[in-house]
Amino acid sequence: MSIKIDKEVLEKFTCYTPLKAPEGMKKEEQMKLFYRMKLIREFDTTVKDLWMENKIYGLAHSYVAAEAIAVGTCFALKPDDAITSTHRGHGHVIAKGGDVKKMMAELFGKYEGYNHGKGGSMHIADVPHGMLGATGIVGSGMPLAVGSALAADRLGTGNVTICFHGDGGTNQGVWHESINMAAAWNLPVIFVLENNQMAIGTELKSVSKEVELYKRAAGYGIPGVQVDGFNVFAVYKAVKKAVDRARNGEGPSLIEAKFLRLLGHFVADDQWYRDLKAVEPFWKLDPISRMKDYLLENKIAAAKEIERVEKDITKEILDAVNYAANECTEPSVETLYDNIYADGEIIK
Amino acid sequence: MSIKIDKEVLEKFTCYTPLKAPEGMKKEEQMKLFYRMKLIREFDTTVKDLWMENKIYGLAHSYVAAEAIAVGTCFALKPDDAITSTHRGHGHVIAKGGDVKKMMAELFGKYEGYNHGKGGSMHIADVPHGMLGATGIVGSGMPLAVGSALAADRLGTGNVTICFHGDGGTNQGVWHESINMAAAWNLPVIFVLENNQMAIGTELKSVSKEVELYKRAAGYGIPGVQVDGFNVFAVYKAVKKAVDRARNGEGPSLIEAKFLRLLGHFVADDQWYRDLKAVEPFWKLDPISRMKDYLLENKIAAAKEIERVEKDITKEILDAVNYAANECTEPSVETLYDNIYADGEIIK
Amino acid sequence: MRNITVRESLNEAMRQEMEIDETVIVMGCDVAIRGNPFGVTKGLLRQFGEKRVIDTPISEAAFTGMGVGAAAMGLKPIVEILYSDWITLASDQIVNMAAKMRYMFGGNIEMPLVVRAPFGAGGGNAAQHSQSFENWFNHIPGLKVVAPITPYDLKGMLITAIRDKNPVIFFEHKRAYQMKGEVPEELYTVPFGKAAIRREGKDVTIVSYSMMSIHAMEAAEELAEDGIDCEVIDLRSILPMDYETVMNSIEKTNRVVVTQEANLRGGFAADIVAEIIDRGFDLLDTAPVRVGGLNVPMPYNMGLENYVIPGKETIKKAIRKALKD
Amino acid sequence: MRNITVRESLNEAMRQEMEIDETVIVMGCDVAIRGNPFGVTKGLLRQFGEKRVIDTPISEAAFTGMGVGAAAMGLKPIVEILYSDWITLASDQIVNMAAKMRYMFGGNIEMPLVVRAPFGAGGGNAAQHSQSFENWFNHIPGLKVVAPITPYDLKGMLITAIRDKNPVIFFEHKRAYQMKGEVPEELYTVPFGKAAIRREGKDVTIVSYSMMSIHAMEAAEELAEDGIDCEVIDLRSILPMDYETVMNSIEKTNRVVVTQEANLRGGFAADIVAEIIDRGFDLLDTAPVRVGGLNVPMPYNMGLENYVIPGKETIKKAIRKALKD
Ligand SMILES: Cc1ncc(C[n+]2csc(CCOP(=O)(O)OP(=O)(O)O)c2C)c(N)n1
Ligand SMILES: Cc1ncc(C[n+]2csc(CCOP(=O)(O)OP(=O)(O)O)c2C)c(N)n1
Ligand SMILES: [Mg+2]
Ligand SMILES: [Mg+2]
Repeated sequence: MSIKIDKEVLEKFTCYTPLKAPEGMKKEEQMKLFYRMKLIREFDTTVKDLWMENKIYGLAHSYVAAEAIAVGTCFALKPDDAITSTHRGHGHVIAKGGDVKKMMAELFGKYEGYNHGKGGSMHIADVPHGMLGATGIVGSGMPLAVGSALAADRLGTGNVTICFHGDGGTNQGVWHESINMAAAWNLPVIFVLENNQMAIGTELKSVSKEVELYKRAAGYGIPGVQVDGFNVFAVYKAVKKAVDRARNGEGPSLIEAKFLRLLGHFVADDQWYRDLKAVEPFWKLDPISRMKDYLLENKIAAAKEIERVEKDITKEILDAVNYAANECTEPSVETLYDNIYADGEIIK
Repeated sequence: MSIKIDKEVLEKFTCYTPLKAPEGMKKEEQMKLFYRMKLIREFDTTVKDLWMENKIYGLAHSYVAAEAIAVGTCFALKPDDAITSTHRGHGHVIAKGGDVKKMMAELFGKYEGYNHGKGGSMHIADVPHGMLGATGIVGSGMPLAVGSALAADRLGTGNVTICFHGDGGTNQGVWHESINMAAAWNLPVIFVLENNQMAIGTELKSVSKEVELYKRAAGYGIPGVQVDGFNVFAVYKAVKKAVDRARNGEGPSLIEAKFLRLLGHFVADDQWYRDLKAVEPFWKLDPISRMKDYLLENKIAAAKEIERVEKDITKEILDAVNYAANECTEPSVETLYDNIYADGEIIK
Repeated sequence: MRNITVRESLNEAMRQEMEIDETVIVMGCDVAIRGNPFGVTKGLLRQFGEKRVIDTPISEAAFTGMGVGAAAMGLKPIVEILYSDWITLASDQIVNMAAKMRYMFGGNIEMPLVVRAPFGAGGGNAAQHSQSFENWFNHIPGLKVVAPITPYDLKGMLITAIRDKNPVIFFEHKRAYQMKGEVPEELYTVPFGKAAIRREGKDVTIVSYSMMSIHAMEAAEELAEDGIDCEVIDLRSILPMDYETVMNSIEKTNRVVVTQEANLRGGFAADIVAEIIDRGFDLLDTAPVRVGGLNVPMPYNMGLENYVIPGKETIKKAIRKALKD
Repeated sequence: MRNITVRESLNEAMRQEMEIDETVIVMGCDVAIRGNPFGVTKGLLRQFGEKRVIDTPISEAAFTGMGVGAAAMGLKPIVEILYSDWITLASDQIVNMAAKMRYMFGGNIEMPLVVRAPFGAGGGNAAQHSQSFENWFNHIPGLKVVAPITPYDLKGMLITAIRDKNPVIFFEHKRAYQMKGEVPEELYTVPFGKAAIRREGKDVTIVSYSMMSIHAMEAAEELAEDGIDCEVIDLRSILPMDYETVMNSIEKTNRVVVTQEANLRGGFAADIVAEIIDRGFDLLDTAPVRVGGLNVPMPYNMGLENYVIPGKETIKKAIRKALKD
């Protein structure tokens, strides 16, 4: 029953590690990891359909295949810890404990959405849960994370901040500037690099000579590690260690969660520019199938139990769609100038 | 007679290496290195005086103490090779074979100056000699160098480009972006880092955790070396190797020429913010005294010969000042719109 | 003549110029393998190879700056900023280097750099993918700035831009890529600094560029039915700007509406109005009327977005205002 | 009241506000040990320590962005861009993040960020150390932009800026640091969006801000000897902008001169003229006259520089033009 990973894949994906829960992790916790990953998957699969049916619009990027990273990472956090996001933020919201209804409403552009219909997918944010917002400009969330860590440090909250970013983002100037500053001042921020080896249609190896990106950490005098980004436990363990360090005042770390983008860059991308045959075998590394397989094989959960979780998730997403499509309202033009400035101030 | 370097200094300045000419370097060549370094010294010493006397204005930064870097580097180049500069460009102009008269005229703001009085010290340029211009925005010359290397590669000129930059400049985003691109495409550019360990009043160690900056090169998959930046031969040798590599199509290198800023940040900076007692012993490393000492000790040149060179230099600079102050003219307002656009086009 | 799309006309301009000039290169995020996400640079990689059509890392500042350096040293780079909103990232290299180097350095270099900047709103792309910054660059001496809209002009002016020895910011409207028009097969140029009169009229002058020209024409056609005769000027070029054509028109109509898609405050329309005032205050029977986007970050919701972007109806209203008194 | 310099007034504003509000921090290149090269932040490090007064690496984009993140999470950062010419480097973080985050993110954050930006020309600092970009930021909804000039206003408005929950771009004129004026010792605020009438007059309105207010006053005093009675308005705040005071004045004078130091094309003066036209075309007896820098990169040569920057004489000429007819 166990998923077999092709030799060819393992040769190319040298950071593969088999799933293994950390010492002492409870069943409910493991099930929660599964639940969150699967919820992301279902959410983004649905979003793709909705987009293709013209029910939602704008630019929407799916978190499919990356679920283990957001979920593994956020599981190492306390509720008050913060995360910054990328253009691919749905997974970050869910992993941080956000509300799929409010997120779906936002994607429908509805007033009841997280951002009152002003942000959409690319700017999805759940600030009360510490999800400091997706951004459509690659790399622009980097200094935000450092600033959040600076605030935590100066205010003495003891919180850490996670800075999610992509391999494409590593070549933005602010990536470098941000990590250097965080390192110089030992700020409590962990840079989690979602290395799917692609930036839209550009392969990492064509734009960076050294593709083992974690190696850059040494230049800043901080720890850099690479982990199997399809493996939720591996991500969790690496992040946990870095979080403990950061909370201890020992400063930032760079964690490269390596995986491969399995779907298109954005929901409607058919990837004509890519050799999909070469991608196909990597589906065997799918973090959710692997997790399910692991749970079954190690008898952590029975097939029925998992099925029930899956069914609940399907319903949760259906409910969210129904809520967003039918129960929510379009923002009125009277709300147009709201929240440009604080405290209700309006400057036209 | 030989200059003795204090133990205390050597302990702090671990990259110290004694002067030793490369195998086969002729006397005239060694004398030329001395001449150019001394010419820079005399030029910038004079510029400081002129500034203090209100004869020149604006922001002028002296290349004193860094002479070995520009001179050692440019000696490894062919005339058609290019260099990009920083805000501290006088030394780069002279090292690349520029004309002190034209440079002095420019600092006086005269029409006969390199830039027709439009650029001044911070934008000194000698494009015909391959000195692509000083710039007042730290780091902004980095991508320029990469572009120059790209042009050389695409046009097949076989030329290399040197990118001078400071330790302060290494924390600009474009530093990172530029080196990554040059590495990815194996472009013929050498990044020469003038690490004087200071950026105005900010010490490198307070803004970067890892101060051995050459180590950053590994993150880009290119060679990185550190050399004694007070030692003209050491700089020359390291750059020569990198130039040969680059000309061979093997791509960029990072050379950290480490030294210490001995004077103020700009000509009128009295450095009240700095512990000058700690700087004092480093004057023993002065590249020009060391070179002179080396020439004498190894009987490469007699004291008289060196004196003559020094006298010639004094006269050369005096002539330049006289030329700039008395023989050159203020640019007329009719020239104001010249050279904003090419080919005489004027858009008011 | 053939009818081709804007996308094709731009593609053809680059292709044909690259065929006759080996120093022309194209670079930006995803311009090579994907032919840019809008398809504008499609096929260039296959024809010219990766030495001339370069997929860059996401390093807008440095790849634009690389264009600056390459332009200074003999190439003619066409750099693409996929959404002009992010030209912020490259603005230091454009404003403080490309625009000033020739001047600062005594006239010893040329800067034949083209920065292609797809701009404008539409489609629910929200606040970071919808902006129009043409007036930022209009403010910077040393640059040229153009924003043509017809397939004919886009091809001809892109060729002009490539051949120009100065840095040119080339604004293409993202919603125009599918629009079609007549475009000659051969290479030709359309000069900078010459506006086009799209429609002659005697009652009111509408000054427009890029997408607003389309809407101005729509407005003019509809108002014609009410007997209002609009003259529609498509500026095409922002810097240099053809005030001669504008003032000649106002001399005839004595009324003017100036349009832009960018949010109104701090925009180019204000500059045009102020210049019109300088040049012909006494020609004006009524106050010049500006049309522009509302002063808000662009909201995602498409209903709100439509409300923010000026269109045919906004322009009609402005024309009626200019005709009052 | 004490007479202190602009430098001291700004320093005092930061110091006093930091004393009562622990969340206020200061950061930028050389703001700590050196107290900024102009001396504006002198002594703050000693008093508040390196946790609150931070010498940053030369990373304008990221340290401004760090300010954005810190502001979102409870601090009140004052970020300094030593010469506003380089705000280009931070413009993405300011324009696409600070200005838009509250809006994009559904109103769930506040952004009490101050970006101090010393600006303006003088002293032969050439093309990259002399520019004035206020109209760039005036173009961006979500920002506030101010440019006060008297020591009194600078102190009061810097305190207002620090307490404001929105991002404020605070332009200080570099040539003003030595100027003196009366400044109360205690903490006080000067509101945004309220212009000051520096001189009442009935013949012509001069709209000015920052250094141009000084020159406008000089011009007004000299013209008073010729019997010309100028009303001089110091805007202080650019966004929000006090059109009420301006229009009230024009209602009286029916003539207006609008001044800026930035090069004229694409500048704020055009925006003001266009708004005046919108609000009171019929009030105007003559065309509004703009005064601005010449449209060139700033040359190093001080003779040329003086020719480029508008001063008292330029303003006097403009006033005489506005008074013609
Ligand atoms: C500054 C900037 N440049 C280019 C883009 C266009 N773009 C959007 S996503 C993307 C790829 C990002 O790659 P990566 O950071 O690896 O994230 P991934 O999409 O692979 O998750 C690009 C180039 C952008 N949004 N912002
Ligand atoms: C972008 C930018 N930020 C700040 C400055 C102010 N500044 C001028 S020189 C300098 C220090 C540069 O340090 P480094 O690169 O080490 O060169 P050095 O002066 O030591 O030779 C600074 C901060 C500037 N010119 N440009
Ligand atoms: Mg990626
Ligand atoms: Mg230095």
